Amino acid sequence: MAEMNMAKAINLALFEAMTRDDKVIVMGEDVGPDEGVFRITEGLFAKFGGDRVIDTPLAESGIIGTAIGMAIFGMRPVCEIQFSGFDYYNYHQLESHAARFRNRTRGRLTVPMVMRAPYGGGIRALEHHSESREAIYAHTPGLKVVIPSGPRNARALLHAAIQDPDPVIYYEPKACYRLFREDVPETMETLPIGKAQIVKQGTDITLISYGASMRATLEAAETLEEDDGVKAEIVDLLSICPLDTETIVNSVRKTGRAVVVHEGPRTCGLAAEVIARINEKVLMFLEAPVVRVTGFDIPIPYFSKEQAYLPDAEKVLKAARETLSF
Amino acid sequence: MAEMNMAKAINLALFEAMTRDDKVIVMGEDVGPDEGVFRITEGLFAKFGGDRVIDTPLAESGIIGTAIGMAIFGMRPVCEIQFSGFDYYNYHQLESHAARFRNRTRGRLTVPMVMRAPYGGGIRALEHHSESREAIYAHTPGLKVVIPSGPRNARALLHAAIQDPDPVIYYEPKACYRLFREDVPETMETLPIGKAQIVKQGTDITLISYGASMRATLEAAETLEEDDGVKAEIVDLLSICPLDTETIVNSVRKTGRAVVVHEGPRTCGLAAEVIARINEKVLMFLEAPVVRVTGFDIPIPYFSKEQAYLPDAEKVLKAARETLSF
Amino acid sequence: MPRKSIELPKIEYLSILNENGELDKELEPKIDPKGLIEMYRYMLLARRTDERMLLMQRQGRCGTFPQSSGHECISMASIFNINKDDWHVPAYRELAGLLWRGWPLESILLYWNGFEEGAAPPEGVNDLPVCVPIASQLLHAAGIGMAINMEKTEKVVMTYFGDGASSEGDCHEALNFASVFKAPVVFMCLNNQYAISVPLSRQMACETIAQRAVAYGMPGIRVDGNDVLAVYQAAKEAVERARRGEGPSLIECLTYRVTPHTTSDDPKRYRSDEETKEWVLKDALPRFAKYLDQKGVLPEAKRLEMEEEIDKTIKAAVQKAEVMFQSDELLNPLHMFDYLFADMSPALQEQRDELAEHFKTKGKDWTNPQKKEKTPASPRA
Amino acid sequence: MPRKSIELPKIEYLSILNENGELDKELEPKIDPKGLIEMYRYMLLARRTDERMLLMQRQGRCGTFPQSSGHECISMASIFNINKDDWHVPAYRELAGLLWRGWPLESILLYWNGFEEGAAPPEGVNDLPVCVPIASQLLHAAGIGMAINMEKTEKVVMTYFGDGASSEGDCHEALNFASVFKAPVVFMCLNNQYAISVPLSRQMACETIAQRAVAYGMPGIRVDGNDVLAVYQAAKEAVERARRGEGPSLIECLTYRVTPHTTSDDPKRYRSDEETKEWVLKDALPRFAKYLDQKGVLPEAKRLEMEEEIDKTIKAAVQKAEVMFQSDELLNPLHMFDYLFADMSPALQEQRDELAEHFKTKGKDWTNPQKKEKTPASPRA
Ligand SMILES: Cc1ncc(C[n+]2csc(CCOP(=O)(O)OP(=O)(O)O)c2C)c(N)n1
Ligand SMILES: Cc1ncc(C[n+]2csc(CCOP(=O)(O)OP(=O)(O)O)c2C)c(N)n1
Ligand SMILES: [Mg+2]
Ligand SMILES: [Mg+2]
Repeated sequence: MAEMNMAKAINLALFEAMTRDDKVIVMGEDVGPDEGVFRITEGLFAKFGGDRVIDTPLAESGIIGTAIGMAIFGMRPVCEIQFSGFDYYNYHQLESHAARFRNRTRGRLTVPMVMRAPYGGGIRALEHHSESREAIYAHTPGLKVVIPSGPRNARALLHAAIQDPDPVIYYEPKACYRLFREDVPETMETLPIGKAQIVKQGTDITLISYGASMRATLEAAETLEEDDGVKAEIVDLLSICPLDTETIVNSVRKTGRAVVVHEGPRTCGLAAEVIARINEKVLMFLEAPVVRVTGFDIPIPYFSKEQAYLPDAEKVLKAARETLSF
Repeated sequence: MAEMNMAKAINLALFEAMTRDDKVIVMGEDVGPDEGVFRITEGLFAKFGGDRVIDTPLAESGIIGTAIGMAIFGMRPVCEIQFSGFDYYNYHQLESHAARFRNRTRGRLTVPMVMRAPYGGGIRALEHHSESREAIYAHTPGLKVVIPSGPRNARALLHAAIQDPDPVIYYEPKACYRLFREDVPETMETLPIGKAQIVKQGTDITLISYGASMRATLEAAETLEEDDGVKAEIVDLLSICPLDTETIVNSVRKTGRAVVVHEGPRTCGLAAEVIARINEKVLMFLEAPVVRVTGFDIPIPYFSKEQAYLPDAEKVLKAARETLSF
Repeated sequence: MPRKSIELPKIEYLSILNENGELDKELEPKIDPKGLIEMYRYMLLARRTDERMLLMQRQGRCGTFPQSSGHECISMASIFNINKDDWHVPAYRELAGLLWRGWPLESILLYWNGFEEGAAPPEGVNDLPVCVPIASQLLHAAGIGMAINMEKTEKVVMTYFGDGASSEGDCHEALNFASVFKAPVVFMCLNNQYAISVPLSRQMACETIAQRAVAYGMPGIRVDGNDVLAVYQAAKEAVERARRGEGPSLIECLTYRVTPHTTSDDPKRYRSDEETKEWVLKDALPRFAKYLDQKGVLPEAKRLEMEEEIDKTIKAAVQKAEVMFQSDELLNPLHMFDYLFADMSPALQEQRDELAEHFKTKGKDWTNPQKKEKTPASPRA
Repeated sequence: MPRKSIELPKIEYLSILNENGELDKELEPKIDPKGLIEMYRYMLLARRTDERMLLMQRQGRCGTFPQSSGHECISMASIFNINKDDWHVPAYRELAGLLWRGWPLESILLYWNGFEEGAAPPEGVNDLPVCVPIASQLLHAAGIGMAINMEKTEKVVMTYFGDGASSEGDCHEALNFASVFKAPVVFMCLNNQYAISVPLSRQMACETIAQRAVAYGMPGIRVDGNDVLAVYQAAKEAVERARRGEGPSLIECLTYRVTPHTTSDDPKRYRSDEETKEWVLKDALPRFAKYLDQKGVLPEAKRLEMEEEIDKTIKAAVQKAEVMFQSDELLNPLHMFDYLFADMSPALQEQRDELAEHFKTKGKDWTNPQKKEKTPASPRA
């Protein structure tokens, strides 16, 4: 067991994956000698060299498009897009190709690749550096989407993503990169894609979240327990797509109440999908409307106001209390 | 009053808009002498000339990016993207710029432009020519999204879109272009963006849809009435964003049951958002889970199988009956 | 220190067997007779297949498709330079090349009839299928080239795009990535002077596409795209260069789209018949046939035999394909769920069950969706 | 008919006042003394502002920002050729140009401190704000140029991008659109030889960015980017050409990013100090100062006065801005909803109310979010 933060855990997973499989290569802007603008690729260039840790020209569609070719050829490219706010430049390559090659060739050509990108707000970054649009990928059939919330699951999910035979979007909650440390086991582990985790058992209300918003959710749950004597069950989705309907509905069937928390804009965001599935499976168990604590339907504001935009413990708490007293 | 199909009605709106405002220009691939691959720009090049009906190079980001510049300058560009399956190429220009200029300059610079694109399946088209991803735009704060369902509202909504001071995505259900005709009044009319229409009053169940799926929805409602004696209320959303929550929830409050119908993939699609809002506002009025009749979470299949993918009257009927007998 | 000119790489033009059938002996590449016949046969096979498909399309037995007639020379004379373990990344007018690489005719017919099965490359064929989103495939080619470099083998990639495609950002990024990483890729531009209705002069303001190579520090050449020998020669040099590890090349093949853009396009709207007629005379096939005849490689009698054999081949393939169009295996719509991922998520399984249930209750006969008539909304291009 | 070379447009290199301060008299542009002083003043103002902001950033009084020191010459000597009703479409190192165009220093400070208000161009200033998504602004510039043509006026657009930006598809599409539509746009490339850590040699395989003009049939020139006279002259010619309706030009200004990429970058990771030092000696400011001194246009004493005046100007602006940072008007987070559309939808009004309610119940003090300490996760570039 070693204690480390999420940045280190992701770095460790890359290191391990490259060590065990020489088809794994890392590519992106500044991932080489600079070791990534968040230092996620630290040590990789020194260890594996420029043939496997590739600084690309500044062109996101170029990065993803060439990675698709490499993956079809037999490599396992792990691409870094410097900030998720720039992955729109390559969305057409993901939608039209990465997501479709297996399907349109009836399984003959496959695209085992990963697109990593830091997402979300909270670090006082420049414009276009704080976006949270995982819902777009969840709405894109043929892509899997995973989002870790802590060092240990970050490492395990990245291994799962790299080993997956299909393209996986791996969004990293950048606000968590160096926010806290956690024990990470010596031996490599993976987590199944498509499975949520119950990180705290409870009976009164289900709090559903993922990524950076898990911090606010956990904090709110603590206050709920201490101040209100309410036992919240907390679901960490981990997989945004496929979504683990079963874990969600089982919990809501038990508690009858739910709050869904994420940073991305509200309309057509992940919370809407979670609510739709709750509606389909356990509507009659609901004691109150499911409440969404999400980013608003505006671009995340520039950093002087971003904290007001982001879900925080107070917002989750308020929503939970509303739900509980409905 | 003149009877015309949707293709003609859209063409008429373009003609009228260009006539009344010389800032309105039309641009895109093959919109000039060829008059558009669906002939939507028929007669425009002949009438308004190459300065205002502009054949562009083959580059979608180029089309939208230059249109943004023109709009800031003071023009009102109406861009045609040949098929919605290619508008991913320009999504970054829409998300990062068209949707944001007003907000990030506190109202100083604005982008009054329209992106038109034929969307959806049903015409036995090539791969990538049948997509329905309006939810991506609905999830993009700063863009309005409208989708007509018939000739009359097509013309009125396009006028509203062109006159709107902000960027509007205008998706055209290509399967409806020449499917049926409707009376369209002599005088120009507009429809307010953000308002749905109740196209049939009813008391037993609410059927919510838009665009091409309205045909299946209307057909199902007829059968429901004739065969089951059920009076369905039908909501044609028209505006995907902003979404007219009020009309939706008022109807569901009355009927207690709802089916939402669209072609796009299910996960994080528009139906999820509609359900989330029903949940938020009128959960306790629901007698049954809201059912989604949507495209599946796979790319729309190539044309030998597309009919099975698309919502049809039978699927809507089945869903409605399920809801009614819940 | 004062104003001075920067030295630029040379961009060439090459023609060997000109439109009047005149041969530049000095430049004539040495190709063995078997090879010459093989090239001609696949060009002819592609031409006849294209023509047959057009007929079928008019009879409602084939979907809309982009005709490849007039582009056989570019595809065939270039692809002929690569080996089985090299890679082929086409756009959508490379029918000759696909057939030569080993795609069965049935696949072609299946594909343009709306079956994904037609996009599955046959076992052992290192081809990507037809690519519809313009220019996007060029990045896949560049990526494959980069992977070849990692593998440290001498494979090459042959990829294709149109004059219109050259305007897309992806085209620029692909040429740039390939040149920066010295990827062994030959970029073949089919400059047929139109992108649907948009003529070259509205697509770009430079004289040639070949000169864009200057922007990437790679060799660029324009060749007569109806001259089998010139296309062959330029591609050969580019392939050899790529194999030597010297990186990518750009070859612009100047031709003309004598057909409509696709079976639903009407070129009368945007160009004159005269313009087209002029170019029909430059067709590669008769020019090449005459060369082969004069060389004694393929006398007319043999060529007529070949026509007959091809006719039979196509007939057989059409018959076979039309049986497949009706087969349960290919028509079963539930298969649409089966290839999304290696594994199926519970939610997707539910959706599959939902559709299965739908067909059960509805008893819908999905066995022949082909018969559904064309909707009046189909695009004209 | 045989192999022949295609004629290419000429690409030039221009330097007038070289790094040793030597002047090529024949090429020296005629700029009136007032103009020369004005250019120098704005370059100096930008330099000192940049330095002050760096200090503030280190003290936690400014956000991360990309330094513009070393790029003043390119911005200023080019923008000086256009008029108020012309257009300016910057990337993010054009501080000198923004100030000259009329952006108040406070706007600059507000912007890099996380306030959208700083991105609002002042009334009557035909500028677009700083653009973060690389190369995307070039299309806006091309579009403005196309609109100018529709208006049939003689306005021009001056736009800026980096060497890294030249790899983006949008850069290609912008150059192509501008050339096809003969848009009056001057494309200024700040080739500072790095895109964060990626050196030019990994960004492209061609010798110069100027030669990419060959791909668009437009004039291309490389100039010494630290030579005010050369940049001025090249831009002047391009602007005149654009006004004459002859279309766009590409000007590559060769310089070097002597600073880190942004305040959070550490260039030691990817390049040597020596390399940087060498380029520090080529700085445009002392070179230009010496020229102005020798010309008698701006003797040292006057220059020192200017330094003082600028110092005061900046101090006053910082004071003013720091009051604004604390103002309710600017800090009220509810304003984040107010500029999305001209009108507010009911659903958005509800979200605004939700946040208002949140602050009411929570009583959160949002008046000074500036104080929040930097999270340890901030990027290093
Ligand atoms: C990204 C994208 N935009 C638009 C289209 C529609 N489209 C199909 S072919 C074509 C023209 C292509 O022209 P060119 O590259 O010259 O190839 P050609 O068809 O002439 O061989 C267009 C606009 C598309 N398939 N993909
Ligand atoms: C589309 C996009 N991708 C990545 C980034 C992150 N990024 C910011 S600046 C930069 C390097 C830009 O290099 P260059 O164009 O040479 O300009 P310079 O900073 O050297 O002036 C990168 C990669 C971005 N802002 N936008
Ligand atoms: Mg073409
Ligand atoms: Mg640079």
